[in-house]
Amino acid sequence: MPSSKIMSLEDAVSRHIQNGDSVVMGACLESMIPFAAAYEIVRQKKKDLTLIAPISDILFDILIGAGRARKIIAAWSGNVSAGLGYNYRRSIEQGIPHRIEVEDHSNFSLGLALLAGSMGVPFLPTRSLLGTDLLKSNPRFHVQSLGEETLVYVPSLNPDVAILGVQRSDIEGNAHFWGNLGLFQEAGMSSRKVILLAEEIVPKEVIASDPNRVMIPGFKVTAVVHCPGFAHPSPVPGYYKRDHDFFTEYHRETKKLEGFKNWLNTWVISINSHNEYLARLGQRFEKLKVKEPLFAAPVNYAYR
Amino acid sequence: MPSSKIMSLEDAVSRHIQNGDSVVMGACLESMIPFAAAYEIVRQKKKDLTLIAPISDILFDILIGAGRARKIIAAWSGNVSAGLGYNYRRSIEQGIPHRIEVEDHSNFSLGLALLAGSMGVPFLPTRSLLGTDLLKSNPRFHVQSLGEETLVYVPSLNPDVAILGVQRSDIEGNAHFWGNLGLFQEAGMSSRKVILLAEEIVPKEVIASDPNRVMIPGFKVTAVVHCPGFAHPSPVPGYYKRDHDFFTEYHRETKKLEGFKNWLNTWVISINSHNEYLARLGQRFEKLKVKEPLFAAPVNYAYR
Amino acid sequence: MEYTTEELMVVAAAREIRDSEIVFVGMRLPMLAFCVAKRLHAPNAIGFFECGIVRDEPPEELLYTMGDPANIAGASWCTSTNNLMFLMQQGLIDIGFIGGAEIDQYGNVNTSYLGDYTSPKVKLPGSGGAADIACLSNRLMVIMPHEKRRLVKNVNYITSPGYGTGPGWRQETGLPRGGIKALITNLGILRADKVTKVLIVDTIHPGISKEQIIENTGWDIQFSPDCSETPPPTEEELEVLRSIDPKGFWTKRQTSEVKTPQ
Amino acid sequence: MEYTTEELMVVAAAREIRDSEIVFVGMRLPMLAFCVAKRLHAPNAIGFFECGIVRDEPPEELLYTMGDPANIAGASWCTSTNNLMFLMQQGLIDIGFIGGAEIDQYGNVNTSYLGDYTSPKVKLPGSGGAADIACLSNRLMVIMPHEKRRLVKNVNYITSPGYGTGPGWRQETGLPRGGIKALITNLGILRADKVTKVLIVDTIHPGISKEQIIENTGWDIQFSPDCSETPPPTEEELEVLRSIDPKGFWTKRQTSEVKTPQ
Repeated sequence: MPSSKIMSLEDAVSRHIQNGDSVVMGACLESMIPFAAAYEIVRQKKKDLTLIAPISDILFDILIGAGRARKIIAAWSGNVSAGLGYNYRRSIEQGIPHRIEVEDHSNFSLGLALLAGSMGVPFLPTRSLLGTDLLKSNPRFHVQSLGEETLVYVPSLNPDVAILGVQRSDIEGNAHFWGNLGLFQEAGMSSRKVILLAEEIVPKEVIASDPNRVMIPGFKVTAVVHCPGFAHPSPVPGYYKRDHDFFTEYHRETKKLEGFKNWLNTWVISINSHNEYLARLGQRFEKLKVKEPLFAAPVNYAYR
Repeated sequence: MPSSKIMSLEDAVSRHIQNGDSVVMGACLESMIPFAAAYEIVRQKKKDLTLIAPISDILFDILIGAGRARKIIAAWSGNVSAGLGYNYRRSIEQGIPHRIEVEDHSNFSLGLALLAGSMGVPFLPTRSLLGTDLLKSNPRFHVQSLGEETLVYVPSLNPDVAILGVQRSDIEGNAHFWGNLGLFQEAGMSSRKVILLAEEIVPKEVIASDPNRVMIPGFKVTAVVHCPGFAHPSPVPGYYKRDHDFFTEYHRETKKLEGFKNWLNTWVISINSHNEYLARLGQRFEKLKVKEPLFAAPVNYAYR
Repeated sequence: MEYTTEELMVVAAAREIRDSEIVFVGMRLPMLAFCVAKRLHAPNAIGFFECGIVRDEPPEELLYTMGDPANIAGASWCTSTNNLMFLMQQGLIDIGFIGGAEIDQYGNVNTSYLGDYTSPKVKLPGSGGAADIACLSNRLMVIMPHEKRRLVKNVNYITSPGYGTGPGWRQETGLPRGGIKALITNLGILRADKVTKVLIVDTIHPGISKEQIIENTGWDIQFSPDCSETPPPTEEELEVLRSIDPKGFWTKRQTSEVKTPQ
Repeated sequence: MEYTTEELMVVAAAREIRDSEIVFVGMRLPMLAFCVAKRLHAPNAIGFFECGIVRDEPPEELLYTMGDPANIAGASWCTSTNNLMFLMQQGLIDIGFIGGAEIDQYGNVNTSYLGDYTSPKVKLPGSGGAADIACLSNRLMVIMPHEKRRLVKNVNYITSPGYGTGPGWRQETGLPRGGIKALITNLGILRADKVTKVLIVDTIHPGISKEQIIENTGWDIQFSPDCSETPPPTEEELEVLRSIDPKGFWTKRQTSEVKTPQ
């Protein structure tokens, strides 16, 4: 009875991301960032995208440099462990490859915007951002007095697509996620479509054995991609570590535009698929894989 | 280093619930309702309490009949599988033992009120309740036009105490909870004090082995009570089933005031402690205990 | 096959659920209706239980409350009440079921107070999630006994809004969608007139007369020009239903008058 | 014992954390400061990491980002970013750490744009959670290199508010609490004057002169009447710090000028 939502990464990006779409690209800040999908977006030359995330490490910088973004809605964009994002700077400061729009947020205000979208209300109130110039550079924020209090009304966001990574999913998109949540749940609940990248595809019974580990309902999921290593160079708890050197190298090699073009060609354009990417990483990725299991205490759902 | 918050049920109720307090009494609707704490509140004759919960089955009816409540803030009060709550009716219709105040909510509006309290904002907007007379009988709701839209602003609640049940906790109040959440997290995060009733006390390492299973941070917890069977006659997933007959018997026996007085004497007042209550249940409680384990699929938090 | 009125009501409710729909399931009869629909014509329907449970398979045991551990085991999602309400507020719930003490000609339901709410004659349990389902789902189904004191011209307290005071009322009130789709009673099925939004009789249960319905309705009840007989439960529907509630706990097979199909 | 400037800064930051406090931990130096405080004078301190992690034990490995799996294993809570921000909005966070590109005399921090934000000279990464921490925590700590181009009279874009334009500004703006408690630089520790809310020098790091501070500050910097020398790291503090960051990745023991205690 259950209809499979399994498809290839190529198909998921091709069918479910349209030019001009707003796309949440990872919502957990520094971990479980869907780099494999970003690379595929570059290969398929999707354009005019509005990229949404609180912090997605260098993923935004890559897509901006590759000319895929029209706008970003974010709290922070750069290279978390190494410093600034040079493509982001080149775009805003010099219009290379073109100047993107920026909708300034803090982590909290972006969290509230996606939560408002999840809730189905036009805004949520907060006491944060009062006195900041985010209220000027992002005119969508609205300051409201309420009796003796002052609040900022954060307008809702309902992205066209959320691309989210999970440890394991069944073929219908019921999935288990563990680790820090960031804005994972808010991103999935607020978006019109959800593309899941999963380290493993497991039988439905595995997911149903622990329904508290599910973060968004399967019926919200549009496509499920079996894509081990999807987050490299970012980490997936229980699967592989962060490739710190990859971020350092990116920082060093992309300082100049020519360097970024070389980097992009080496790691994205000259590569035809995610499997080829993993093959190019070779032993480097093997070394990142976790070797010492650390299991959660058993949980009993017995009912009779 | 970690300071234990373990105390007896008697001490937790005596020290941490004051006359006149607002108290969330269970937040999961039909399961994991802290009946043991309600009985102890009756024995200690705490009074003028404001009881808060979306639905807490017959717990409210017992406390109302025993004269412990000044007010209830709830979406529903009765006997879920058997029908109406006779003490609730006697209180409102006849002032027996005294007339309580009612602050009418729906499940969603109460969820939003506790969420607003958790968030630290004065209200949250919703499209629910428009056109209902809850907006009249509970004047704390506020209808607001926003452009072409109309919203209800639900004012926040920050209860004095939340009494919440969990499957297992460490001595500091880091706890694992599984099953339907109801308003568990919102109740814990919004309340000034949290009293946890736990089926089991486990080493800190058990809880730390699965931090995604934690719903409220240990530092929000004021007291931890080791109280196996705390939810009887309501169920605890993985531990014991619902005692359906107990609810049916309560319904039958409390139709008349005399009958309720007998019931209360039998099951609460003539009993000195939760252990005596379990002893009175005897085999009846043993039969409710689950016998067929049903374990969640393993989860690996490996990081090296 | 013989069947009880409650069995007919469950089957009628089940038929309102279409395949792949998301259903906000109430307890008792709607719970059974959801399970029957899942097993027969709506295998991909998904059930929302407001305590924080989503299921795409019926539970393995008969439920007495939606929070029974049998409803948690094998669920597709265990989450907060708020998360489910959020999705409903987004407009993602196709159909929701509620019960009630009173309903009026416009499908407004009262489960709060009989008499003035400041000093009521009878205090009812309250909304639970019913007000939310009536405000936010796409189609509202109400299941109630058909009695003159329950089907009244105007309720004096609206817990769960139907069409309020008539056409246009929901839009004016700011409600984003929805409205009562059907009232299933032990005598028939009522639906809102497309123009006036007043509940009229769509089908009459086998063995029930128009007069019985008129006598037991508190307003000047009208009958649809297409008014027909409610199709009785099929053998297949009854078999499935009885496999779910073998002792007839919710469908009163022990206590209720047993009907013979006409 | 010899130590680097970064080590001194970490130790100074650690000393600001009191026992049992809830700390919104930033990356790099604040992360180390939290661990040092936990091991020494604040064993019951609790760390909030905005990606959704709460810890009451330091992680077993040096972190490069707060989302490293080593930070998740053994955490006391893994949850959403929003849940942690909610608790901060309630007022439950005692102290929060941020960095910045520019800071002004009132402790306002800019991490967004240099120059007009509509056509900036330099685009900086943005707020992350810094604006939230500056608005909502009880005490804000800022850690920055002490340079004239960074410590400016007025920032032209406030990402993370300090005292705005001076006394009373936070209240008028509607901020519920907070304000900058200290700015820790590589030259000294600055704190807001109680009356004027302008940052003044509270302590000067060993080996640094007042003139160096004056030269490297973009406003007419004043010194507290009680201005003293920053106490150098104790042997115990350094030992603990080096056990956490044995290679000096964040404290630049390989690259930075090494100081001898005075």
